[in-house]
Amino acid sequence: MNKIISMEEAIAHVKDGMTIMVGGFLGCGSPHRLIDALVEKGVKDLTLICNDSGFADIGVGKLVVNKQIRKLIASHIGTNRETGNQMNAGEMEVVLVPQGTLAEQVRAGGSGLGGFLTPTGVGTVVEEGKQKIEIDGKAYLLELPLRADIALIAGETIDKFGNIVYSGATRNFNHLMATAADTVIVEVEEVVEVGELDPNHVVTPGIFVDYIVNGGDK
Amino acid sequence: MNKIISMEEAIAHVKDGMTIMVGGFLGCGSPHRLIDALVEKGVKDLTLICNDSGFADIGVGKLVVNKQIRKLIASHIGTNRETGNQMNAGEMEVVLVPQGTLAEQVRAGGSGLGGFLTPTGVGTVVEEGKQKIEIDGKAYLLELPLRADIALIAGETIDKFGNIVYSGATRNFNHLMATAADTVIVEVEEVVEVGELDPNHVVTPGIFVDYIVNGGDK
Amino acid sequence: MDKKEFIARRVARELKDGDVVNLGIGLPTMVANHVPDTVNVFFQSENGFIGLGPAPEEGHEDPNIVNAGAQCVTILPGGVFFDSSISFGIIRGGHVDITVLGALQVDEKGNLANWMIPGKMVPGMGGAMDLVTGAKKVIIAMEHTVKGNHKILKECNLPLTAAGEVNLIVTEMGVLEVTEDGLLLKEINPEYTLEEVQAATEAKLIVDDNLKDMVV
Amino acid sequence: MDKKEFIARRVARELKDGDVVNLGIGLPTMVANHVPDTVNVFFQSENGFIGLGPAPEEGHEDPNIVNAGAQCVTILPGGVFFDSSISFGIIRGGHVDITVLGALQVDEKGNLANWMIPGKMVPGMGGAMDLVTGAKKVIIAMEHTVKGNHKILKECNLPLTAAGEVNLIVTEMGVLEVTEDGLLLKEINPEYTLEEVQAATEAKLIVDDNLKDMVV
Repeated sequence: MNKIISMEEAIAHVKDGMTIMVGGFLGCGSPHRLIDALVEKGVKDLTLICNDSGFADIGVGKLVVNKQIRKLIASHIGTNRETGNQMNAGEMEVVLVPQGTLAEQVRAGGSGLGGFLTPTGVGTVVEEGKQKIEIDGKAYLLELPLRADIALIAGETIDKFGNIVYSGATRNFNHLMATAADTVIVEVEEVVEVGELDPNHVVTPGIFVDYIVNGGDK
Repeated sequence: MNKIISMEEAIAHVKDGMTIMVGGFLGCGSPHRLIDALVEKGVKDLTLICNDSGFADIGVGKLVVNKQIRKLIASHIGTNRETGNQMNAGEMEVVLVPQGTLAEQVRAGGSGLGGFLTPTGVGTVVEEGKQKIEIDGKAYLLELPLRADIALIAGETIDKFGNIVYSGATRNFNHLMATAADTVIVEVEEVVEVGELDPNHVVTPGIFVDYIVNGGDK
Repeated sequence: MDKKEFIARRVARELKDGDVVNLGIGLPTMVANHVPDTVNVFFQSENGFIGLGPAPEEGHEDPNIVNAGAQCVTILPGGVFFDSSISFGIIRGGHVDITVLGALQVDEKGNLANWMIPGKMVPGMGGAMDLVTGAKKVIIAMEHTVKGNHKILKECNLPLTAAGEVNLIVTEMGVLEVTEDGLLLKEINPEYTLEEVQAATEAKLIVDDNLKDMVV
Repeated sequence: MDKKEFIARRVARELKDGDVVNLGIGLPTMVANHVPDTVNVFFQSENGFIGLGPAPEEGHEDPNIVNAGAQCVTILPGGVFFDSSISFGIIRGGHVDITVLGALQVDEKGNLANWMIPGKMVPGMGGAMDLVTGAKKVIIAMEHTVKGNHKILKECNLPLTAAGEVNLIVTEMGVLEVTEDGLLLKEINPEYTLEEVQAATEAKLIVDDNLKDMVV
C-alpha cells in the first residue's frame, strides 16, 4: 500500500465540476504546490470549500483569479478583490459562512453527524433558509454537514502510512478536511518511515489519508 | 495564578448534590487519587457523568459501591455488579447513553453547541423522548449537550499553567470533560515549568484547567 | 477445533488488505489471531487508538495502553492515540470498514440486539450502537444457538442495538448474508446438514444457488 | 496622542489578570501593546492557537506562525496550537473572556454590524459572528464617527454580525455600556463636552450619575 504519488498523479484525481476542500488560513497551511499544479492543469467549474479565498497571488486565491471556481463556500473573501468582482459580476456563487460554523460543518461531515445547533448567526442573514430550534429558551440554527469529493491539505511531517503532524498554526482546517472527503491528498515537507512519529503526537491518523505528495522532493 | 493545590483543597470543591464528570475508561485514565479522596470524604447525592461505572474496586466504581451516586449517566455498567443492583433496587437512577453520543454531548457542552444530530440510536429505545429529525431522507436523533459543576480528570504531564499531555489511551473523556465543567481539577503524574511542553503536542490547553493536584508528590 | 476458534478463523477471512477493523469483546477479539500474514489490517480500539497490537509479554504491560475490555494490549508502529470524540468520529463517520460483534439476537431484517435483557442483565450499549450504525460492514460472530434456543430470529424481541444494520452473520454452522429478501445462506459447515442449520434458525433461510462449504 | 492609540490604551484597562482575550484585526490588535505589566492575559488567535505573542524580530519570522490577519507573530511559552474546530469550540463555548472588535455600526440594543455593506463591500464575517456570540464580554473599539457620520445608532441598518451581544463601546470620546435601558455613558474624554458626544451619537445617551473622566 504505497500512498506516495507524483504531483501529476495527484492532480489527475481532480476533475471538472468536483467539490474540493482546500486547507489553510489566508495561505498559512495551504497545500501551495497542489494549488499551483491545479492552476496549471486548469481544472474548472469547481466548488471550493475553504476558510477564505486567500490573496490574489497566494493560496486558493490563484484558483479564483484563474476562474476555476464556480461556487465558493468560505468565511472570508476580503483579502482577494477578484473574489468580490466575480461575485458581483455573477460569475461565481459565493456562500459566506461563519468560520466556527464552517469548521464544525466539515467536522460533522467527517464524523457522521447529521448536523448541529449553533447560536452563531441567530438574528442575522445567516439564518435564512435554516431551521431554528429552541433549546432551554435559547435559539440555535441547525447547520448541516459538508463533504467533498477531494480534500487537498498540507502537513509538516508524515509517515508512509499517512499519519500527519502539523507545525504551528498550519493545522487549522487541514485536519478537519482530511476526515470529510472521499479522497484525501496531502502535501508535506517531509516523509518519514512508519513508526518514527510518536503515537501521542500525531494529529491526523493515516487512515484518513489516501495519497501523499512529497513536496520536499521537489 | 498558582493552580497547584493539595488533595484536601481539591476535594473541598465537590459538594453534596453536585453534577460531576470523571474521566477514564474502565479505570484507564481515571483520576484515581481524586476518586479515593472523594470516597474518603463521603460527598453524596452526586450526579456522575462517566463513560462507565468502572469495577467495584477500580475507578468510579468505588463511588458507586460507597453509595455516593444518586444518578449515573454512562455508556456501560456491566463490569460493576453493584451498579446494576442499585439500579434494580431503585436506589440509583441510571441513564445509559451510546458511547459516541456521550462523548459528543460532553464536547457540545464544552463548545457552546445546542445539540447535534446523530444516527446512533435510531430505531432503538435510545430514541425515547428525543426529537427525530430527517436530513436528506436519513433519520437522526437530536442529542443535547452535557455540562457539569466539576470535572475531575487525569493527565500525564502538565505545566504550571495547566497545559496537559496524555499518555496512551488515557486521553479518552479527560480532554473533553476539561472543556465542559465550571471547575476543572486535574490529577497528574508530573508537573513541569511553563514552556517545557511543545505547543504542537499539548492536547488540552491550560485555559480549561482551574486546579492541579500533583499526584506525583504523594 | 473449538467452535469459537472456528468462527473467529472464518471471520478473519472477511478482512481485506488496508481495512480498518473494530473487534468487540469476547469471541470477536479472537479474530485478530487469525488474520493472514498477507493481509495488513488496522485494528481500532474505541477507547482511543488505532493500531491495536497483541497482548504484551508478561512484565511489559503498560496500564495506559488497554483495549475496550480493559485488558493490557500494545500499539503497533504507525498507531495513533486520540480522544473519545475523535474515536467515535472515526466510527460514526464511516471510517471503520468492518466491525465484528457478538449478539444476543439477530434477525432476518438485519436488526441486532446485544446490549440488554430487560429485568435481568443491563450492561449498557457501550460503543456498540455507534459501531453498528457507523461501520461500513457489520459482522456478527457468535454461536448459532444458545442452550438450544434460537438466536437468529424472524424478529428480535430484545431491545435493539441498531435497526437493519447487520450485513453478515458467521456461526459454527454457516455464513449468512442479510439481504432484502431475508437471510441468504452462503456457506455451510459440512459437519451440518441444511436441515440442521434451518432447525437451529428461526428465520427462514434462503439457500444460495452457489452454496459453498465453509472453509477456515 | 493618536485617536486609535488612545482607544487601544483605554480598552487595555478592561483586561483582568488571567483573561483569555481575542483581538480583531486593525485597531483592536493595538490593544496588546498596552496591557499593564501587572496583568497577565492570554491572547487567542482564532486561526489556531493561544499564547499569541508580539511580532518576531526581523529575520526570525516563521511563516507557520501567523495571526488571523496573516501577519507573522510569535507564540509565547505556555502557548498551544490547535485546529479550527477546537479554536471555535473555545470561542463558542464561552472560554474567551473578552473579544475586542471594530464596527461599521453598533446600536443601543447591543446589535453589531461589521461584516458587509450590501452592494459595496462584502469581506465576509470570518470568525466575528462566533466571537461576538461566544465571548463572555464583547468590546467594540472604534472611532466614534466615520467621516462625520454616526456609527453608534438607535438601530443598525447594515446586516448584523450578531444581535444584542455587545457589552461595551470604547471610542476616542468615551466609554459606553450597553444596558437594558440603552447606552450608558460611563466615562467621557475631558477633551469633549457631553453635548459634543451626544451630537456624535445617534442613540440617546444615558449619562451615568457617576460619570468619570476617561483615563488611559
